[in-house]
Amino acid sequence: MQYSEKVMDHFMNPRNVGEIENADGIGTCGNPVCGDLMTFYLRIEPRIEDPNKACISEIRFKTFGCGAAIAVASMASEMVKGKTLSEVTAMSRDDVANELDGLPPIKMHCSNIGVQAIQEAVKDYLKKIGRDDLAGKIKGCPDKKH
Amino acid sequence: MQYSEKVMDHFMNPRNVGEIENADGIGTCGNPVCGDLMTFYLRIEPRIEDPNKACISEIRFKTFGCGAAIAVASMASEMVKGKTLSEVTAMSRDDVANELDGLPPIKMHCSNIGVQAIQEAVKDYLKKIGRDDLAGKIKGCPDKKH
Amino acid sequence: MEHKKKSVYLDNNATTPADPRVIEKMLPYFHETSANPSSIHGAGRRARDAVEEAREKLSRLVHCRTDETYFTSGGTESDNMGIKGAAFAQSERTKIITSAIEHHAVLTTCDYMKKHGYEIVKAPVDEYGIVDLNFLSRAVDDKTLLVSIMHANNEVGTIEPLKDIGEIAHRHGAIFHSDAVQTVGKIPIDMDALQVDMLSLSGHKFYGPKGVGALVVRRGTRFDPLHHGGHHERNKRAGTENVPGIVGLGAACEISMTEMNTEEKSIRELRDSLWIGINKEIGEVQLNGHPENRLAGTLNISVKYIEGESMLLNLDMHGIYASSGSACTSGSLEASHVLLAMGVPHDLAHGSLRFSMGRFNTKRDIDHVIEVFPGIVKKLRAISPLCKN
Amino acid sequence: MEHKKKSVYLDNNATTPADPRVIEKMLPYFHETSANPSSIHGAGRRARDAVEEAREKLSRLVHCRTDETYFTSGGTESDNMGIKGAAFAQSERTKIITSAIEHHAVLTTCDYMKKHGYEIVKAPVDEYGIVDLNFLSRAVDDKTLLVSIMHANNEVGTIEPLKDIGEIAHRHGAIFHSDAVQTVGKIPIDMDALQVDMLSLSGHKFYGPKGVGALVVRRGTRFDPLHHGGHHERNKRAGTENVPGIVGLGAACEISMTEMNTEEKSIRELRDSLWIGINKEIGEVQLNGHPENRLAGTLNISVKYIEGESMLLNLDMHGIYASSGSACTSGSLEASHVLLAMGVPHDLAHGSLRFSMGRFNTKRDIDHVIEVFPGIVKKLRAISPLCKN
Ligand SMILES: Cc1ncc(COP(=O)(O)O)c(C=O)c1O
Ligand SMILES: Cc1ncc(COP(=O)(O)O)c(C=O)c1O
Repeated sequence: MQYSEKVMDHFMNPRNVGEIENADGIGTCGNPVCGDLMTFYLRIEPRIEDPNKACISEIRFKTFGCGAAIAVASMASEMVKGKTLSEVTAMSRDDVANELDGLPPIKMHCSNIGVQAIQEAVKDYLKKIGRDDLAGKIKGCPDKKH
Repeated sequence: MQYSEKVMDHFMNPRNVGEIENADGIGTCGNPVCGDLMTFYLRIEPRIEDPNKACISEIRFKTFGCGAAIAVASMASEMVKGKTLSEVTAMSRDDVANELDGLPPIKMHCSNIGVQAIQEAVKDYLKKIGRDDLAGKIKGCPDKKH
Repeated sequence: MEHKKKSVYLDNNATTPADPRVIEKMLPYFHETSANPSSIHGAGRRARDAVEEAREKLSRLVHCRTDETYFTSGGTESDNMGIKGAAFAQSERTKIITSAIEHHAVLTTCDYMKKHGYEIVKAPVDEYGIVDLNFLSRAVDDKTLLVSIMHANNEVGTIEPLKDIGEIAHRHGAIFHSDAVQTVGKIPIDMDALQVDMLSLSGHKFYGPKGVGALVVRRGTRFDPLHHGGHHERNKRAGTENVPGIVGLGAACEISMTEMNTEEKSIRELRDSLWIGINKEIGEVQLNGHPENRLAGTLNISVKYIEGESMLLNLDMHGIYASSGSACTSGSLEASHVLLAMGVPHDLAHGSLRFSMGRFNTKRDIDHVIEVFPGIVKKLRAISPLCKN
Repeated sequence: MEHKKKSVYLDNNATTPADPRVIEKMLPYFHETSANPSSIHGAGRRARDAVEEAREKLSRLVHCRTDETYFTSGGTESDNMGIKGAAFAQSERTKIITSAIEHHAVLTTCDYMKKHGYEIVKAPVDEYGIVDLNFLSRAVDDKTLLVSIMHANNEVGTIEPLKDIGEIAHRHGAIFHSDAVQTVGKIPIDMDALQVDMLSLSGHKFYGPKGVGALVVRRGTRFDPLHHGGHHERNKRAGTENVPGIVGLGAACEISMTEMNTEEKSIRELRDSLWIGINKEIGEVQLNGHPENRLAGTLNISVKYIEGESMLLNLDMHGIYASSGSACTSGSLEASHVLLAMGVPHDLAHGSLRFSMGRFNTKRDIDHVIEVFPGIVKKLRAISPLCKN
């Protein structure tokens, strides 16, 4: 099992670590029982008429997990900054893995958890603003326990 | 598989090699099919009243076989020289093997063949002098093919 | 063992570097004195002598007869050969009893035997990793062909009470096999005293070469070969003998014989000073394994709120080489089956780290870890969502 | 290879001395760069890289993909793993076809399979040791799971027509395994062209180290592991990788790749000059094996009226190391099964001698044999009762 240089860089120097007080959306995926847990905090530029076009203005995360999990969280946080919610919703685990120059096959699930945790945070935001209709369309974290 | 020094000495410098013209007794045991064949030639000091007390005055042999076979033939020829026929008849394969400081277990049959070939020669002598009664008591080579 | 300056190898339970004295003994057998020990010529006889000399050294180390030793390619082969060999050599008994914390070489072999119709029972262990003797006493019966319990566990170092286990096995006529890969060369072993019928060992775990090991089988214990072929190893293990490897194994045995006692003490000191240092600098760390009854070189800890691999990789950046769980499973996603069997919660099992000390470690190695490790833990805890301070 | 002056090693089919260049490549992996390739730290990754580099060299040599190679402890293990593995991975087919002249690693494994209910058919060979293709064509059927025929015979050197055999096997969907222990590194091998699905090889037969080999299995060929345990070798061969051994095997592959052609020619010249010399000096000698289609280094002869071991021992006294039949059977009493299968009479089979030349032999070695050997034959014939002159 070998990590790419990009993975190692994001792992050793993770971007956007931390929490956001009174975040607009908070999402968690994974479970310490499985060895991976990520929580993302979002600050969102509202767009009342079409929330899917709202942008992520700030993002922070915390991760319990292996090297890949930390690198995925860091890379995903960089990727979604400034993106609209619909863009974030369309993201897949392969997008993050590719951006990291690949992940070992057995670590692909980390990439999954990362994307799902962010989408969970988006979902949280949409619910908070009363748009359960839109939130319902987002898969998010399968069982809140990955 | 390791041979003793004595085996190697008798193998490299076998004593009493050759044939005896008009030998008093000739005995063969073994079979080239099995990889070992020995022929012994005896000159015997006759003792008409009690042939079993007759002495072996000269012995020669020829051997096709492995190192142990050659050493056994050489050592056995040394051992029986001057012995009476009854002493020769009483000899066992262990006597020769012991005298050689032992033989590897899978080579013990060579010792057997050596003793049996000499006893075969004794038998031959006894028959030639008309003492089938005495010859019949000697085991010799089990089936002339060992 | 590493080229870079200041690299610190603390993964001796995964593999030990061969001792330079071992390598020196092996060297002539690669080329100058290379021959097949089955050949009857002079070169072959010298190779044969070298193999038999190594056999004597091995049998002195584990207190057995020379004709009870069978050289193999390592611990895994020995485990396979012992377990499968004992089972297939008979047909009356169908039950194999092992423990929940065995090495995969034993556990996967048992899974395979299960597919072949054998009943497999895994004895549980207590919080320190000691096999439950009461359970064993109840489980072993007249259908039991084999009890296979390791001598010391590779992850946590806990040493099992072999003698008691052997007695339970023999009460019902079962064969007692022990995977002693982690103990041979490190603590004294006496096959008779320990009541062991079959013992697996591996050269590269005690400063011998990789790719060579042995199964020791007490006289009278029947088993089928695993490798069929020529007449090597008294018809029980075919294949041209790995002469340099076997010579190296013998040399490793000889060195261990004379140095075991003093070495055990100095390694234990290193390990204890590491544990004291970590405990002083880092809060919320727990020791895994038996507090006293364990291998001198093994320190397995769980660091709360953070995960093992991320610690490993950070240590690696500082040239410190450790392990998280068994080397063989570190490529897997599952938390250590050993820690889980000991009742360690999943998150703490994921957060486990094994430092294993050996012959070539020094106090400076330990100091380097104590210097570097607290910072790593701090950094990882800072980004952990489980850590609320 | 020997210390005494003037010793001449002509037993390269039994084992070859490791090439000094191979040893040099292995050395760092015993201590300095020693680690378990399964470890994720830097030392582990360097060990992993070394293993994978060796894998590439091996796959270049036999023209296969890297993920088709499985490192083992040698030729015997590879043969066992291939034959048992292929058989146990399926349950529909029950017939295994092999030849009468296989190595014991194959024959004894087949005997074992017979005990497990498989039907074993041994194809005969002609006077040169070439497997009877007509027989094979008739024998292979839809119940046949495996055809196992060696690439070249270790005793007489005869090279088998693998391509034709592979076609026969595949016509009925059988797997084709070939024991190529004597050919890998000596003649070109292309798994595809030769139609081989499984190929066994052993390091110490082509100047690599003992105790390491490989089984090459083409994608899509199902087989069960022989050693169960950790996740090594894509779950097919458990056990800590023998890193120095594997590196040595890789180095041996690399050297063979570049030097095979010229080496083959010079070894053949040595061998032919030995045969010419013997023929000139000694009457009533016969060549065993195919006159052309055989390994360049193998010269197997039968000397009439005298026995092999006695010649060997005499040669040994002159520092000349040869063999009589297979090294593995020279401790046995039976005449070579290979020669008997070729129709050589028993006495001539007992009187056989194998000189096998290799990389480190010189013209002087050959001259020494030609100088010494006729006297030995003369001496032994003088005491032979079969010799009537
Ligand atoms: C307890 C135990 N058993 C068996 C093995 C397997 O030994 P090897 O890797 O030499 O096959 C190991 C190490 O890997 C071990 O620690
Ligand atoms: C043709 C052949 N197959 C298999 C083997 C067995 O190889 P190893 O001794 O490396 O196990 C040998 C040599 O001994 C051989 O010559």
